[in-house]
Amino acid sequence: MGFSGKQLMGVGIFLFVIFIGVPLIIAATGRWDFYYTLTSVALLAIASAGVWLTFYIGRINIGQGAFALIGAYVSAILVVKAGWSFWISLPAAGLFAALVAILIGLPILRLRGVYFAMITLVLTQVATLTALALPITNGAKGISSIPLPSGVSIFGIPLIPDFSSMENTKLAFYITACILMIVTYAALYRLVNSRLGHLCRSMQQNEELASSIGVNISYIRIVIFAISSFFGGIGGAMFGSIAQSVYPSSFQVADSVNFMLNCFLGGLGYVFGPMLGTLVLYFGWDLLFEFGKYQMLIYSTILILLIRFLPNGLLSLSIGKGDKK
Amino acid sequence: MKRRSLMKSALTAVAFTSLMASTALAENTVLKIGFVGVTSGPAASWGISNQRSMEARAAWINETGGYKIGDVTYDIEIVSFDDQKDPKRAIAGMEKMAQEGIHYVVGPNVDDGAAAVRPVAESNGIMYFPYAFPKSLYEAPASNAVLGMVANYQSGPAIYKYLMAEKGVKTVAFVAANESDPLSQRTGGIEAATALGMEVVSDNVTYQVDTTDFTPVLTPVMRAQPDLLVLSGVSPANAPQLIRSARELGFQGVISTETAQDAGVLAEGAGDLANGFISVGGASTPELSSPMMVEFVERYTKMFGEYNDESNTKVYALEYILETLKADPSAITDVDAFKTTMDTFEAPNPYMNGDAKLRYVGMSSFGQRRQVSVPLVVNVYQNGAFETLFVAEVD
Amino acid sequence: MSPLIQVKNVTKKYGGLTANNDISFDVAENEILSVIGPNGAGKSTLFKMISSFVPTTSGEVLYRGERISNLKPHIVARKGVVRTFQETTIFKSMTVRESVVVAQHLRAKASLAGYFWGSKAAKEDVDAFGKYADELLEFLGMSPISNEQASNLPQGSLRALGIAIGLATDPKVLLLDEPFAGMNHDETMQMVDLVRSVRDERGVTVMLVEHDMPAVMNISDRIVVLNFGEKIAEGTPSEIQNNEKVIEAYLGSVDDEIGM
Amino acid sequence: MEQILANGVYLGSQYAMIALGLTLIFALMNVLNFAHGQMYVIGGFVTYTFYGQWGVPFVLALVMSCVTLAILGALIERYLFAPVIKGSAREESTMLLAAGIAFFLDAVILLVFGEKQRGVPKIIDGVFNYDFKLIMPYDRILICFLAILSIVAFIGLMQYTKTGRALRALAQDRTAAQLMGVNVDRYSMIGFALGAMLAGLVGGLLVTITGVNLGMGGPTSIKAFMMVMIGGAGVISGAIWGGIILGFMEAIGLALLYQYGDITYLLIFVSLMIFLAIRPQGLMGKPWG
Repeated sequence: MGFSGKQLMGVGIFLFVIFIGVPLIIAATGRWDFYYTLTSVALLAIASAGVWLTFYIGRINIGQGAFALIGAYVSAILVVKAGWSFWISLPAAGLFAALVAILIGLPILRLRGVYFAMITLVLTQVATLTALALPITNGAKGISSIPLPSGVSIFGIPLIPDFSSMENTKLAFYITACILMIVTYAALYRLVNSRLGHLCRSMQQNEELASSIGVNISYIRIVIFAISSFFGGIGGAMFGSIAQSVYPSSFQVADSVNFMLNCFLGGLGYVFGPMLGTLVLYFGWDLLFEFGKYQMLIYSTILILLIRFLPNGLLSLSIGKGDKK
Repeated sequence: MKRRSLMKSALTAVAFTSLMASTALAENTVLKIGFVGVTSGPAASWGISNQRSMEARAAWINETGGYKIGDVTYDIEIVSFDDQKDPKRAIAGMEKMAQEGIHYVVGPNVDDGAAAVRPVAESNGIMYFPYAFPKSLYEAPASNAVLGMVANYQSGPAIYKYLMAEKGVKTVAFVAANESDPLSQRTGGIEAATALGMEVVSDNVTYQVDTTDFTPVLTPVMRAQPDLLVLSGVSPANAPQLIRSARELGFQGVISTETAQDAGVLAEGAGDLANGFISVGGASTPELSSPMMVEFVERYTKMFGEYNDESNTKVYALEYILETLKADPSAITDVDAFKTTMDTFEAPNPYMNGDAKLRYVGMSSFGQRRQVSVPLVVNVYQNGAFETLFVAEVD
Repeated sequence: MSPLIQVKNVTKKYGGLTANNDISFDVAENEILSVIGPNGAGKSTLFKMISSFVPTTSGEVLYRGERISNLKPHIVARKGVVRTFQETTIFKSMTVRESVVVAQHLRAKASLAGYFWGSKAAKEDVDAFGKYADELLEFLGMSPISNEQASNLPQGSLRALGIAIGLATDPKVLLLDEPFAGMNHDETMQMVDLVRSVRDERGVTVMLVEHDMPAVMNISDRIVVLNFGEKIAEGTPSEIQNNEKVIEAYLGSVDDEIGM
Repeated sequence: MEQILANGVYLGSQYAMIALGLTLIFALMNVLNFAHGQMYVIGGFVTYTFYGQWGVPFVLALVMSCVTLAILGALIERYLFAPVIKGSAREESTMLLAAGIAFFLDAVILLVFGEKQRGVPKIIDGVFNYDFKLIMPYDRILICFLAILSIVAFIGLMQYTKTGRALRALAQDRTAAQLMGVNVDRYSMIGFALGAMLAGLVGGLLVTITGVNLGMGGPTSIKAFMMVMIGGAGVISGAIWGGIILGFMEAIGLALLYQYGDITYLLIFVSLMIFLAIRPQGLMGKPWG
């Protein structure tokens, strides 16, 4: 599984832009607010990657908001009530979201098409209402004043600095989010191009035929849904830590829908589609901030034009494959 | 291919213009005040009444030659950010305000947004004026948030006390939307009512935010036959429907809420059924409005076509910011100076007749002065307009 | 020698409708056995029950003495009993070679995690899959179209692709669903040769469901005839051709049975 | 008990009407129209403007709502959905388009009609009150009756007219309908316009009771989705059943579970999920791949 020189160069440029280019540009232009915007893009792109993965087995997932919310709450509760380090609560949040996904996925993954889409949409509402009703989530009051991530050191060697002692946490959160995003997409890329990915693709195209060649489709569906929700949980937990608060409304139906739109906009056929889709949708909204009350009108008009003329996603622009029809 | 390159360039153009616009240099005499809140979607009414009252006031100031703070006269520019009622976006909005060098921001409109922007506001030296009630936002160690209105745990007791004394109200029922803000307000209301010795006969009926028909929601509440029905944290959109359903179900008692409402909306949505409905508002009833308030309403109406009574309360935050800055010009860039000034600040309230004062309060609720002293004006709706029931003060 | 597959008293009911009623027969190793019958005779349902795509209402199917009915399809496939579909059921946006590589799923030695991390076993698998795919496509005469996308293939090649996917799983028994439907005489003869060579050269037992009488008579070692969900005859092609019940069944339904 | 029944019938009839338009569009083009709720809101605002603002007779205002939405629906289908469906590799891409249109309509509603809750004068005053056991304002009874009438008229249209038969053929099998000589493009447009018109009609009807505000769109769409799922996607009778069932679930849930206030809807949602998990194609739908 070798990479071509072109691919390696692309990855190199990408890393350079993220870790050196962006900070330099921000320092030069003084647009410090872009750090948070880009951090958001990175985290939302992680959750969107999960949605994209469920698309990859042919399921429209409008439930990622639920798992992001679960992740945010698990991390917040572990940090605030159990006193865990954020860095341990982060994977725990992902794993818990994955566990919930397995339990819920067992019955609902049999559904297809719009039925699956709708049941996941309802799932998002269930998550919000549950958070409102449960005592451990503090109900309507939410969990606020969550401490910033603490430092981590092994044998006295500091691995991660203490966020609360930092002058400016923006850069730290930006770098953390970007590292998480890169790991997520590297894993996603690897997964899609490994045998599991090929099996997913076979399921996406025809579940019956896939099972006739011996693919345990229900097992793979669960695995994929769990991985997808793991991403959602991680993204949500990280957000909770930046906002230092979690409310039942932190992730709602609108978020679930946005995650899905990110995937559509970027292109369902491309691993890096959701990343680009998130960047355009989220950053685009921010850039249109200047238009005041016309912001939404312009934003939605551009969105409609994009899908009208590029129905297979933004990435179909550069990749010739999209030209067939 | 042609179409594509066209689209690409169009997109780039859009991106560029907005970049350019936002990096354009501000003139020296401009003082930017921020607004981060919800101006689109279901709750748009909250933020829009906010934003418009700020814009109307700013336009008025600029038209009449600007605002003098210290030796400099400023034009006021309102920078608004629509957070879509999403706490994640609210953070982005606050970052944007920091980017614009703004130190004074009005909003956000809801609990989760107000909590989420706190880290950004504190690390960037921004004072913000949310319309959210959680006490943790205003109690130490938090120190950058200033409650922009009267909290329901302050107005509730006043209203209940009045109703007990004047109308002989003994039993009360609460309904709330199943959402953070209204549920928290319901909790506060129940505590206040119980403390006053009222009997709470129904306190667990909730409705979905998107409910359009409240008859089934209210039927069980009506069975408890309360003297008073409190609509906790009710949104202006839902209030008329709730009132109408309650009256149609034969409810004879008093209906009240602790949030600001719009008379026009009530008139259209519930008509005469809304007569006697009690809510909290600012100073725009004829008895209280100063000439300045009257002119403000006129200018607002001219600018946006229609006035919104919710703005009665929301006009104050900007006035407080400007007056405090006037009292201590160094606070324009230094929020610590602002905080110090807050403790002693006092100025006449220009919107109200009589000798009402603008000052910061909140000692008894938060242990520090982190609330604007808006007159606690309790209104009653009567045939298309609000009448003042009584006026109280918050300490 | 015991039979490879035993169909024992299999019955399938959909609500009040009986699709198959008490059907029994055996399939011997290395045999080509066809199931024929007029439309609606219950051939397809029978096939689905053998491959566990639908459960039986009663009765069972044994493979080497082991029950394979009422399981999951992928488990039956794992045991070596693999079905193919009619031409519309393919991996539309994969190339021929990709489809055949994916279909070798069951031959994989490395775990899914091993693939993710790129273990040695996984690398060996990938090489082996590619090699086997090329070999298989050559055997089937499909090498020239191996990089075509499946959705662009003509009907005949789709049928062959279906068989290629089935064969790639390394089955012991291959169940073919109407492999000759819609083909002209020449194409049918090619397909007959292909199916025969699958049995002869790769040692795969073949069961097929088919309408095309001449082809069935040509290819089959034995034939099972269904009518209205019941088995009405079983035997060699010549026995079947002379069976009165069969002739009656087909004559009686000659109106709606076209091209037999 | 009588009250629950009456509330159920009332809620059910209006829900069923909302669901009908959505399911029609879904059946014809496999499009899950996220903008359905926004169309409903526009219908409400149009009636509000004509009837509430300008004093045009209510029935005429209703007709205006229908006409506006029919035209809007036809334009959206012709210039947006049809080309996107033709050009996209996966038909789910239309969901992005539908969501974009929903955002767009929301923005337009905000700019044109403002942010406030709007209401119109009552069409009839008075409340039907049977010994406090059954309370129902007369206008609700009228609207409920009109809603049922519209549903019956719609079914009649689908069953007995040429257009209806063509639409049904199209919904059943696009290719077959084309072979039978149905002008697929034209009838897709008519069907979409009809679906949008239904949304506008119900918006116009309900504005007399619930009023209208720009925030009602999204939640209405979601509720409509749920009804469609309960009944079975793309099945007309399913949408009606779904609406009635959800209406009754709400009426019963709110009446019996009120002391658990906060969890009534949680229970409704969870039971919906369980129902769909057991019966993936809804009450009367076909599984969709």
